[in-house]
Amino acid sequence: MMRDLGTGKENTWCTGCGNFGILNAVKKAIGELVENGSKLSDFAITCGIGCHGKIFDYLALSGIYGLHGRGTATAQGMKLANPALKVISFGGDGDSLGEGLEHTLFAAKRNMDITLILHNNGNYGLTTGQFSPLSEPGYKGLSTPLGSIEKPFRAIPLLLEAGASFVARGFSARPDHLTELIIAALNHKGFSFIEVMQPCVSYNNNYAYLNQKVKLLEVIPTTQAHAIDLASDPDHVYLGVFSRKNLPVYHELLYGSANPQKDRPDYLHRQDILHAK
Amino acid sequence: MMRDLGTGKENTWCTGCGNFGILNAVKKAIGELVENGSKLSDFAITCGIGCHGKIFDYLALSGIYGLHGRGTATAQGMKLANPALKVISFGGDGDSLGEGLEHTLFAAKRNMDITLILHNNGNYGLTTGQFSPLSEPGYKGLSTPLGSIEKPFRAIPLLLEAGASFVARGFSARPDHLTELIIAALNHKGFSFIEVMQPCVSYNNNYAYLNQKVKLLEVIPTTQAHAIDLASDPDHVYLGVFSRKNLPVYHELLYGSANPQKDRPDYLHRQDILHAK
Amino acid sequence: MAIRTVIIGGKAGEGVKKAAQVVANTLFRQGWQVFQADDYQSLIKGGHNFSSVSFSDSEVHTAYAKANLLISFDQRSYTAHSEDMADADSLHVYNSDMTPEAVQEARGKTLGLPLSTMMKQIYGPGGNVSLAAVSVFFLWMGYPQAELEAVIAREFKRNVEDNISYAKAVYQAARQAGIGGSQIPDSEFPLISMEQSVQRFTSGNQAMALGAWLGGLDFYYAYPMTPASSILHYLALKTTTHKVYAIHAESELAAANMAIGSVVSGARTAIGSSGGGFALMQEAFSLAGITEAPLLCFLASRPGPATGVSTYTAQEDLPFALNQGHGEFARIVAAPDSPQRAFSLAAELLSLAWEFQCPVILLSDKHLSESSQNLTLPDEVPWARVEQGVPGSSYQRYSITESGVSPLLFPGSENIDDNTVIKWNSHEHLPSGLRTDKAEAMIAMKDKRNRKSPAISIATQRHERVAFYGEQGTPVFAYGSGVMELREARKHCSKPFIIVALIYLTPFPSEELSVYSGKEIITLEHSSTGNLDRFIRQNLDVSIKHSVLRYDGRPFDPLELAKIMEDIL
Amino acid sequence: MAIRTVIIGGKAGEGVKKAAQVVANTLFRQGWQVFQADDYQSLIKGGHNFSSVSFSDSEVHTAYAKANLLISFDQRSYTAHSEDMADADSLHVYNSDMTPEAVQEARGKTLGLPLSTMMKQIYGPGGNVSLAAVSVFFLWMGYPQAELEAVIAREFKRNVEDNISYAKAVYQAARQAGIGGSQIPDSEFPLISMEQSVQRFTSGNQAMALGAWLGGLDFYYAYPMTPASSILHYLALKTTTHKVYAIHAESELAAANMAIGSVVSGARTAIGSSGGGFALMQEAFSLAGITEAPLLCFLASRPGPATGVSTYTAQEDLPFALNQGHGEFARIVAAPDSPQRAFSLAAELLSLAWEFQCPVILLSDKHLSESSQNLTLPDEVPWARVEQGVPGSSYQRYSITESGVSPLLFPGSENIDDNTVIKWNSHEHLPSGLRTDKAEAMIAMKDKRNRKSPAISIATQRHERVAFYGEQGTPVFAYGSGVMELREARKHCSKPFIIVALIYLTPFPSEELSVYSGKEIITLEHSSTGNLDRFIRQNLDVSIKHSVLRYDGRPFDPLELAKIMEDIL
Ligand SMILES: Cc1ncc(C[n+]2csc(CCOP(=O)(O)OP(=O)(O)O)c2C)c(N)n1
Ligand SMILES: Cc1ncc(C[n+]2csc(CCOP(=O)(O)OP(=O)(O)O)c2C)c(N)n1
Ligand code: SF4
Ligand code: SF4
Ligand SMILES: [Mg+2]
Ligand SMILES: [Mg+2]
Repeated sequence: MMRDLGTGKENTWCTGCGNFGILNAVKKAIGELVENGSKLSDFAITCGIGCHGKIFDYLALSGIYGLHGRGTATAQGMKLANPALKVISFGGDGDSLGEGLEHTLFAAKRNMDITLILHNNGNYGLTTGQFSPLSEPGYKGLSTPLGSIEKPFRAIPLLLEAGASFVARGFSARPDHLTELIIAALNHKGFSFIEVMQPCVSYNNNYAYLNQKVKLLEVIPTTQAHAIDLASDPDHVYLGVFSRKNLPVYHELLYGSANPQKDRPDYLHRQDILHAK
Repeated sequence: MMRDLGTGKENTWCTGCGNFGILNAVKKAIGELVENGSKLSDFAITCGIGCHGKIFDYLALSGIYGLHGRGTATAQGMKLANPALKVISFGGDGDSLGEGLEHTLFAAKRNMDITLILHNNGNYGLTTGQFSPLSEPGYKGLSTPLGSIEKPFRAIPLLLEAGASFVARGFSARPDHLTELIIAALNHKGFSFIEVMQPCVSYNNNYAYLNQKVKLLEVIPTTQAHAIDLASDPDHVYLGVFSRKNLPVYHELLYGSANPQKDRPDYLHRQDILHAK
Repeated sequence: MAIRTVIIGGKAGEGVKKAAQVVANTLFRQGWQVFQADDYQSLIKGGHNFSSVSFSDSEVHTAYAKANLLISFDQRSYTAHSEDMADADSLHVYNSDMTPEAVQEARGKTLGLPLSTMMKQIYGPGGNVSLAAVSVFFLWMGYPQAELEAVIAREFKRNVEDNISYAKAVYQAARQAGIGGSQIPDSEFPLISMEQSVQRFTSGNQAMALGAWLGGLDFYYAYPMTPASSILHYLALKTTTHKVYAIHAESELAAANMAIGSVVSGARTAIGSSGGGFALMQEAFSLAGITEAPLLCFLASRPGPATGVSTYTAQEDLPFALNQGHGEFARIVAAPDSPQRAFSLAAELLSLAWEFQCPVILLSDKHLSESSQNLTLPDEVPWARVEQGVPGSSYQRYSITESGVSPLLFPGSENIDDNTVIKWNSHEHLPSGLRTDKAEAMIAMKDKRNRKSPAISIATQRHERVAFYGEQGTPVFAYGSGVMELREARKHCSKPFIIVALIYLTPFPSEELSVYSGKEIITLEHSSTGNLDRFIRQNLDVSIKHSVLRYDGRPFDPLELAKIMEDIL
Repeated sequence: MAIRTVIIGGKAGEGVKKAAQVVANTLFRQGWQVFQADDYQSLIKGGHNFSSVSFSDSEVHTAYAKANLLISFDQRSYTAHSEDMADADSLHVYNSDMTPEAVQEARGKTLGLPLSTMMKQIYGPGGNVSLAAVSVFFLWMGYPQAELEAVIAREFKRNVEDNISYAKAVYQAARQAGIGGSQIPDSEFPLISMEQSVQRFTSGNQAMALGAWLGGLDFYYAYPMTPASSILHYLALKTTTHKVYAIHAESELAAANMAIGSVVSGARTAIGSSGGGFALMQEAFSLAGITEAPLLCFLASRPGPATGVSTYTAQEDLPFALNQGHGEFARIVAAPDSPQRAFSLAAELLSLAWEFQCPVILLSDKHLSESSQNLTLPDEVPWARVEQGVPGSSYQRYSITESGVSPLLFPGSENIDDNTVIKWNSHEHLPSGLRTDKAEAMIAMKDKRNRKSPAISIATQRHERVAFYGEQGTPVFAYGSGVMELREARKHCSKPFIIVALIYLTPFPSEELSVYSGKEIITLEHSSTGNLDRFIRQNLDVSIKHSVLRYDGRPFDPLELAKIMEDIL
């Protein structure tokens, strides 16, 4: 049996936080993948700073607890140096679509073969609930006591436009469905993005809203325009895969099937190369 | 008659560079606006670093020659402190969609009432022609001697998705059309974005290609999906306005019709406010 | 008079800090000198938080670790603080629902009350255990129940009736258990009706925000980061009343570059962050240097490097703060030695920034930024004044002047005609603001900028650049909250020492400190490698007899520090 | 032997630098010691560029401002350099199409050739005027026309036939005008057939890139910024042959954080930029500090602040380089004193980074980074070795060790079993890599990291931390290209001085420099405020008699500097 993926570290998420659902789904997804032949030692994780980032401390997997906003940049570096790794980047909505928006979109553009799981709780949880790039207009937080005056980004359409080759949405309170999505994302070759609707009981408790609005996608939409429409449907929060495309991945375009970690030339080999005419 | 908008500074763009067309169109557009009642002293400009940025030195207008990638952030700050200003940010494709992508998209999201003119020359001109976020796959530059392995962003669809309320495309070799677009952008209330196709004779001389492919849009597309299709049509480089919407602007949501530069409370007034119960 | 301390401990989300604020505010309104410090973790609910409120009739400079009244809401708090009783008269009120087997403390008295059970009885589900702390405190102070009810009604707006019932129930239960009458002489309520217009009870961050605003601040750009976030939060709350605009930008890079844009348009502007966010503002800081943009920067430190320890205190960023931004340019770096000083210093620094058109850093640390203290509003603060240029076609943003300061004008302002062109530039530039790469022009503009430095050095002497606390004994150099800790420790130390509080760091206050040249000194700072030592040695010929270093994120307890000082003096 | 200098001037886009490279390479292949410096502006076509190639039979450390052979393609170059003739024998060949009324130079001979007309005759439109410089140079050196043709064919791949016709035509025209025979003794071609395997002609940037690679570099992440860009360009070119991956990221922030990701996966990784881009990498630099990520950082300076002057040289970033990143952590900062040193130092630093798991800065400046010189490949360079951990469930990334260094393992590498968990952390952490905010844990981990510093200080002594040039006279302290300038100036200075070249800056090489304690020294640097002075004074008890400061972006001419030194010695 696979070893426990927990670390035993005290969990400091609020009781009822949607992050628990994500943590469980990740554990289950990795469990299933390992059952189907993946090596546990080939998984590597990273994250930003925020409530979402604490998942790093609760998962007994290798990786790096990164900087706020930079997790997906770090994830790319991890992948490039060892393409055998299955790299997961956990991001917050402030983290991945605010501070680190650029890295998110470039990872998508490059079709970097990593997975970004976005913990969309519609606010900056850890820094006490300020508005985020995905908060609704009027959202009141400590930095917007009169209500936010910005429109939110639409995560899925934005990622689609940037070039993400696998785009999905899950809900932390539908852990089985989310588990499936995570498995599909990790099996996808290319940049995979899952927006997880993650209620924040302390600052943005939208369980009721989500439970009422969520609806499963029946099929993968065939056009990007249709995917965008469904993703931004005002009446439903569609869950499922919005897009999945097979496209060349960055690391293979860079060095084919080589593995820089395993194939690095040693000192003598470098001396030879240096002196080769 | 309006004073000369030139500064007399030696122009160091390459002969034939598309930037000349942009410079002339800007001058003409401002000339027309001033003729129609705008005050020259109400224009303020900023830019990033790159060949595009040199336009700052050739325009006798107030403003700040900013940092690479940050011009559009700076432009927002200029506007917020004095909403009477008409603020233009000149950006390069490396500048505004690479280093500064985040600021570009947030300015659009906020519908900040400024104008971003993107000098799209498909490379980093000033640093000797490296590939840019808008370069085609296979583009060979000094940082990609084997050809770029990234897909380009699509500037217009991306800006539309981010929330830009005025989105257009011009061509530096169609200065009259470009002038009209700039006038329309400056008259637009909200975030206006013009992608200017700007051939770079030194590193990306696409005059022939563009001259063959450009086509004027007949009407403003009525849906975003249609605008995106037209903007990314593989057979044509459509020129014109892709989208124009009237939406609330950030500074008015922040402080209504106030003007922080003109209405700032003086010291005594602040003392009163401080001691008011 | 004696100093007394109330400590409240519980889980995040239980309202520990809020209860302490109500306690502190009540004391403040009654005329006490109060200091509140909050110890909390980077989490929203659970964990272990505690807040300490120390008060006396003379100024209290930091909080004490040992309590006269300790209130704990849960088992973890009970255990964590069971040794933290000040003396045999001290009282520990705990939640007997959470701590079934309370042991007798080392010293002091204990009283278990079924705070959760009582809460359930009154509220059903939910409820606010923190009110219990307020009730116990009121009783302990000998304040009447009516006052308690009024305060509860004013301070806890949600669920007022249940709140009052619960507060009363706890008050009664505690009284029945024998707590009562005042423990503190002269604590009748209200002792003094505070003149609210000259006294406030504010945190360091609130003080510096308000001080900067009074000195002319119009815009504040930031991205939240503990312990700087509350500057943003506080100013955002003041938008309507104070006409100050606090913008939460998409990143620190955005904040800093937006800020410089606002400066170009003439707004008095500040930015703020902690070390990690400040690191991201480096390039813009350097931009402020070359463009000569007056920009006030708040840097509130926490333990580093990188994300470090988000909610604790440190002074690790000194070298970083002193050497910000690539390239050479004039700047000012100063550190307040109390929340009180933070108020005036923020105004001073904003004013200096505009007088000399340079970036300025106000360096603080979590303990100073987030702790609260009585603030006496000064009669006056400096006001950020601008050397105005003459509009017209001959105006040059970077005109070469004797002083190095070039007069300013702002685009779109009323006095500007159409021929005035105001060009700021991130490249090296000519007086016109147009870019240059010519050797002579580079030298001329660098020399112009460098000429400001000696003038800045002189101008800062208008202000108290170094504060001295004490008359005799070994000089102990410190800055920021190190000074607060030393001032409080001095009260308990039998051996004399003078606290030399460095307020202005750059320019270095050589004039004030020259008397120490050749002398032996002691230093104190929250750093593991002795940054302050290196900084002082670089600027002053002293021999450092002892360096008191602390780097566990926690402030010193004054009594503990007093002992350390007695050992080394 | 005498040192001779060829200067070529013209517009950007005319191939000035390329022609100078061909000249320099030809001399190099013939066995000369050569130094090439390029002066160019931030523009792609037009303006005024010039390249200087100085050569001799012994090492040349920097280029000379006065030419023995001057070739100018346009009027601006003609005028700009008309005073730049070394002596009466010097020759100025100019384009008479561009400079119709050439005046006789102050000294030397002039020869106008209709370079543009001849070009038009041969190429029609287009053409490459820079070949003319190569032709004139060949003739001036007395090299046969056949060699010229071979070199032109090899070096200019486009339009080979026209190129050869043009080069020949210029060669003939110049010969007819009376230039001929060799001006230089022993310049028959080829004088020495260079052993290409131990000698290269490389720029400082190429040398450091290649040196780092030989020392184990696998990945390089950067965003282009002059004068660091050519590291990226050079390594990108080597992808296939050298198995090194050079990634042009979306920004410096991305580059630095991607780099740390690659380090986590076990790749020897470097990043590089100039001041402005480096400023953006601060937070990641601090991340490398707390995560103990071995990260090699190239910082190539140019005049600042902010965008500053993009294509010129400066040493303004010293304090910035020494104090990077918020928080406290061990690091190494070193500056090569020649392109030659850049090669070995880059390998040394990469090796030290991995030995001590800390970030390392290689500080250079535009003059050193972009100028080219003969490079002799050392027999050996240090190889970045890793202290390997033992896989298994008890592995801890941050195990507390005596040395402060915790053994490393990499996810997904062959020896890793499924129970091995390798956790790096940007927060303060436990040995396991899990986050902590506990006081004792904070102290323990900081102490562990700090323990590395003394060991680093000892380890760096394996290498030449300070180089001394000269045997007697006043010590002149310098670093980076300041050392190169002084070494060349020393050849012409009648008064003796010893150059004390600081290579390692952090840790400060106190051991090597203690002999200067209490002594008088001179300093030289490219800064306007005396950064090096402050740095030395902070670390060494010396009195600085004189500081030679230059801050106009230009390197010193050795003869000019020799005069300055004679004045102040
Ligand atoms: C550079 C930097 N800026 C700011 C912070 C402070 N900070 C920590 S978490 C966070 C936002 C968290 O929001 P989000 O990414 O949505 O995560 P959540 O807590 O909601 O899961 C911020 C601003 C930081 N750690 N680093
Ligand atoms: C922080 C920073 N990084 C890098 C640079 C160097 N740099 C100057 S311009 C430029 C790219 C220019 O490309 P683009 O924005 O497309 O402008 P163009 O020259 O093509 O008009 C770069 C990388 C810089 N000035 N600042
Ligand atoms: S604050 Fe919100 S996101 Fe953070 S742990 Fe609590 S419920 Fe979850
Ligand atoms: S390099 Fe390209 S963009 Fe730059 S000035 Fe020349 S043609 Fe224009
Ligand atoms: Mg969030
Ligand atoms: Mg470009």
